[in-house]
Amino acid sequence: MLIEGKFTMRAPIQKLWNFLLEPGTLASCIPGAEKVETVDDKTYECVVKQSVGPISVRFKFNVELKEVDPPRYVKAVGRGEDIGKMGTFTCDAIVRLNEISDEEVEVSYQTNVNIVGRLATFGERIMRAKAKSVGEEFTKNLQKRLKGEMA
Amino acid sequence: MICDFEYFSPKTLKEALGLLDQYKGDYKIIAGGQSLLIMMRQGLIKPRYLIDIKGLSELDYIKSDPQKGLRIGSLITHRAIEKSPVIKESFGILSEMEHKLASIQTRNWGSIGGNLCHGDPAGDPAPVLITLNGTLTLTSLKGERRILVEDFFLDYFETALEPGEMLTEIQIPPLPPHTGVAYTKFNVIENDMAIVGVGVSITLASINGHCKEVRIALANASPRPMRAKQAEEILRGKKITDDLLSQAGEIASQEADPISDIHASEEYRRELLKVLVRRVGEEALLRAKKS
Amino acid sequence: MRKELRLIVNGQPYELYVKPKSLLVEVLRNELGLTGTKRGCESSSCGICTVILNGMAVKSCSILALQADGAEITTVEGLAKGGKLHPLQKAFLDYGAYQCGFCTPGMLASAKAFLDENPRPTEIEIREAINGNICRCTGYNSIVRAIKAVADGEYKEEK
Amino acid sequence: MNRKYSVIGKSHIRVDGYAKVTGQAKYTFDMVLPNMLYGKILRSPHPHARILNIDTSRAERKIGVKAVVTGKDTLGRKNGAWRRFPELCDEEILCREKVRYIGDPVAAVAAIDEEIAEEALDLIEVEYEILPAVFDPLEAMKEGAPKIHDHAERNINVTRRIEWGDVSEAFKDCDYVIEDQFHTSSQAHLCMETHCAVAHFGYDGKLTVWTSTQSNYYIQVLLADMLGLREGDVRVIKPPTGGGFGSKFELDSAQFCAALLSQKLRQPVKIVLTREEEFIATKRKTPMYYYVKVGAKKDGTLLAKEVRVVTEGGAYTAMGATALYLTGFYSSLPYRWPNYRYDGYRVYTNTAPTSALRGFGAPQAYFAGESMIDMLAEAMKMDPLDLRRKNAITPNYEVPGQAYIQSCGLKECYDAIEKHIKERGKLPPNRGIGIGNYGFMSGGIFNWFNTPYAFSAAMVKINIDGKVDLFTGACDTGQGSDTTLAMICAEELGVHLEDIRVHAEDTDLGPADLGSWGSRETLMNGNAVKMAAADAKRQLLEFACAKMKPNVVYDLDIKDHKIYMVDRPERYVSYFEIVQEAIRAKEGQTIIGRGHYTPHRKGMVSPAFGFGVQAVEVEVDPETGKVKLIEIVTAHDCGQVINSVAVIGQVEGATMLAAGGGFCEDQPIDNGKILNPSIGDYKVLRSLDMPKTVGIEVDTYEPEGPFGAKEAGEGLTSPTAGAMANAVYRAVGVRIKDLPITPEKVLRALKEKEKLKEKK
Repeated sequence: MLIEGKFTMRAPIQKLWNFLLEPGTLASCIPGAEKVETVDDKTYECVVKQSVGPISVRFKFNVELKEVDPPRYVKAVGRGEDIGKMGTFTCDAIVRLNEISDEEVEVSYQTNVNIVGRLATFGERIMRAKAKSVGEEFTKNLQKRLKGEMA
Repeated sequence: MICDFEYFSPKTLKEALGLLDQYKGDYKIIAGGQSLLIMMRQGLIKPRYLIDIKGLSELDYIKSDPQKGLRIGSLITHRAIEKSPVIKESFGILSEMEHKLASIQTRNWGSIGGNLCHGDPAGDPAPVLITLNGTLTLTSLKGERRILVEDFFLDYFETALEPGEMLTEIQIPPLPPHTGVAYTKFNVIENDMAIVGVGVSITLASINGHCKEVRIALANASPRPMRAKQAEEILRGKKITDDLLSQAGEIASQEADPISDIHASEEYRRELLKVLVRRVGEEALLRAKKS
Repeated sequence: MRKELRLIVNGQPYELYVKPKSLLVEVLRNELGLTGTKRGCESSSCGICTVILNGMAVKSCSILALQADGAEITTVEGLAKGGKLHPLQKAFLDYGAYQCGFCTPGMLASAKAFLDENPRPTEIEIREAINGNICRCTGYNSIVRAIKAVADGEYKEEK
Repeated sequence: MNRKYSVIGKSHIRVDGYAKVTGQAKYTFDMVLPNMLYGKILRSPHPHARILNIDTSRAERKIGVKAVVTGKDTLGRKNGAWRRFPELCDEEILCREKVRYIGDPVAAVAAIDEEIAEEALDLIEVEYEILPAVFDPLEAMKEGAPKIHDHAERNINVTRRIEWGDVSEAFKDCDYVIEDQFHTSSQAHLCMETHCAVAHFGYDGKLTVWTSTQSNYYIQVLLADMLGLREGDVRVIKPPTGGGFGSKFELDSAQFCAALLSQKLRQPVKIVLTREEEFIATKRKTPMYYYVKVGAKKDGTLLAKEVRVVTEGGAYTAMGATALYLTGFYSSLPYRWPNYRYDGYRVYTNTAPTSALRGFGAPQAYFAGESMIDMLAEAMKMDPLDLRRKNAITPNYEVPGQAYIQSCGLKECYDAIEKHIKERGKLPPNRGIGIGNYGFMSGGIFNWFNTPYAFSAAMVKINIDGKVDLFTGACDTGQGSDTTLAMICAEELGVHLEDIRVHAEDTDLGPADLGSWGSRETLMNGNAVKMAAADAKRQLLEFACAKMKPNVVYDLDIKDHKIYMVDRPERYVSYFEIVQEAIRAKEGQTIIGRGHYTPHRKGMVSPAFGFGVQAVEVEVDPETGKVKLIEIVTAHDCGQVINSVAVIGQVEGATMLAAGGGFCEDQPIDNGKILNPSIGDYKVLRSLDMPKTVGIEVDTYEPEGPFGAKEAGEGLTSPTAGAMANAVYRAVGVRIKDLPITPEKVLRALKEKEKLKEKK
């Protein structure tokens, strides 16, 4: 399932890039992130808790920065599973920075999330609903953090 | 596969509330279980304590009073509502809605309270109760509180029930004169879960008068059963015309926040809402004029 | 911890001890050996496990056995009495209202509960009554005809 | 035609009926054996990954777990039904190195109960290296796409060409030429009994498997091969089968894993797939991309058709190779195309393998083909029924190089449907009737399975009391073949249906038969049964002749338990008497008749074809796009009807399945994952959705079939989706070329049409 969107930031592209690439920036914006630990400069380990009504899951996964093309493009790949074995989780995220002017950058992202297992069987409808709200919150968090950082 | 749990089947409401209080946080209440057991079988919910209230005869009643309106115990089954002569007579829309809710098997065992507490935004009873301006009684050891049905739903499968609380009664005020109510859900196969659903109630000032009050409720059009208040606004106080209903449809469609899933895209859901709000509005209007 | 469960199934009283998480269908099939009742899904959607509980058609896969404590249950094995087939069974045979037969026990349970409640139904009412039961073979129309034939008095109960 | 039969041509209660309506029928699903264990299968969560390591130790240590097997416990052989072509046997069932779709089995557990087995699955740790995956066949064909099997360049699994005449030249001579593209969706079989098996490998080295199957012979051969056993050491027993529809004639993971676990433990092991597994990890209908070009002369003569098809193969070949061939062949039916060319490509993708589903490539072909015929008729301003009738196959037609068609009742079918449409008169707004027609095989001639046996065989044994045991390998999956065959046997032998006991469930007892697929049982097994019954009858008549001493000009025959002189029926002796005398005279041996059937000199496809024309009436809500099915009328030609009630059941059942495929059934896939693996999300028609159906049987006689009978099984699923698309077009003027015809697609098309109008 594809979650995508874009927004613009008032900041120099290099500054934005440096911040984005700091380990944990992206992961810590994921709603429900409980833990983000750096494994090496390209890999970190996250635990994210999510719930829909009475169902709650805790995904433990590794994020690896697969392709990095500074200061414009980064592709991260996440793999993991629910601690309670309710599902396996894979995710490819691409973030692109596009300079509109010296002081303005368009941030676009594209995340392809895939969850297989009991969770997915329960209802694609609900998964999607959740993904939508998680996606929106993620953007909000990212914008907030960037704004805070760039201010 | 269902996890092991400790099972209680209290015989009185008081006993049940005591158990809720005792096991706060770790229990699930099962009534008919028609939704809960699906989730438990998938291993998605693993309660330590299961409190079975299906046997609480205290909550199994339908009471109707011309002044006070309708009171339904939360354990009343869908089928009992569907078949109740009192409800058919005074709140026909409830029977109509129940008649198309899932299968007879599910209606025979599933309860209205369980359906509401499950909090599925695609459920049929919630939007109908919202259009009827229904309220709910939530009971705990501490006492009772009342909440509007429209305020009960917080998010996907999340309701305003606090730990220790149980839904005990649904109240519907008497319909004002010249009121018509209608509900329709759209699905590809019959009696299926709503792709979207629309309920409308219209109260006219007089038989051919202006719209005194209107309520529009949408199913599966946002993370929770929702009221389309802006759409209502366009109708309230005016003489309802086809054109006005179309406008209400347009607005409701914008107010809604539906998702795309395998059954329909967001765009299509919005299209459907436009059409259904108008059609259901027309039906409600017709009924208001006849009542 | 197992709990006591009393059931009357096809007229026979039973006293059992079951795990609270046991579903009614599991008790019927595994404990009582009444394998006529089948299971077809995990989402309460196919109706194959339908049995009659206190006169109502219910999905036995969506009821905890303990919730049926004290209930009277009829399964497909209880339709024929005294060696004589129930009219619905005879009609199903004549009208070819089954093929692979896997949905048939549930279908018969839905049909019986329905006719007991509404002996003179319209065709659309019959369709509503079995709408919760999936049949992948027949296309339903022969089942509707069979039920209609019974309602129309084409088959008499043999004593 | 004036043919007097005493058993066939009427309605009979099926031989399995009493057990089924009383709940006494015991399915594999119901079986419990002493000391039996329960198995569960661990499946890949990734669409494409290399297996680096599987650690089963924690699962093995779990109390109650008796064994865990992985690919390492297998002989490493690859399974496939196309045994003549080793590269097409490409499915390990328990993967050793790579998984190729979400649901590919990687391990299996046997435990004392299902719950422990399931919990043990969570304890197996599989280390995967995730590989790039590809899901769409058009993408998978491109250079540089992830390679799914080493042997398949550009992931092309099979290609087929069928050609006659000169298509390119012929298009030049056409007055009208149109071309277009279509896509057909996947569909789940949704057998109510999920795939299941109970396997018991004894200490004597012999394996018995009870399983829900459409072909116990195939399972026997394939299991023997995969486990390295002799065929004779594998006994497959088929209890009543809870539906097949094309999903149960290949070796499946339940059968293989149960057998493998039992081989290890020497204890019976039962595996029942969950409904979710059934959706994601059993075979499914083949989605196809269709390109079609057709051309005709002004007078309505169809001259040329060109078809190119790419099918989504999924991870393995399965029976999909057959679907690729058949869809190409059916694309030429039921018209007399003088020039025809088909190019088909089956492409591997990282999705669940696709295969046969009732219709076996035909519904896809007719959806595209019949839509095109209506589109062509419109371009030519011709009545679509007239265009069809003018070009339809007539009896004794040869499809160039492919098939010899003897009986064909299409003309009568057109007449019946035309009458029906006229009777409907002018329809209200937003209603439309669309038609579609079809031809379908009565069993396939191809032998890629490489059986040395006859395609069908039967043995008839007459006992001292006149009762008859009929042994066959036919597989009744609910369609009623046991009854049909018993009726054929009774008719030929001159006895009553009640005299026949059918033994069709056991490879130890019955002769090999390819099984119940391709609508083959009535014609192929029916011929074998008829021959066996005739053989037994001839033996009886020898004794009757000795007793009755007729003049040589008199023929003897048997009817209604009487052995009589054909032209002097008042002279007869009792069948029972002759049976007793014959057995005594044969030193006490029962009378045994043998029969077999393999088609010869009947072309490449099938020895006979069923035909039909269908009219689908719909009503479209132009504001929501919702299509309501009003009525489906089918005129069809299945030759001589054997059991009327069964034929009606086939018409209605096929219509339901096909209408579901046209209307709502779909298996959307995202990153290789089937998004609706539950009956709640996978929508099928239910009783309220099922429209009125009318079946009109056209009377023909098929010389190749038993008593003139041919198929009435799968062909009936062929015309519906195309007829629906045509009906929607007639109702509201939009053409949907992508199945299923959902309200959303119809509404989108209506809006686009409106926009176009505005532009003009």
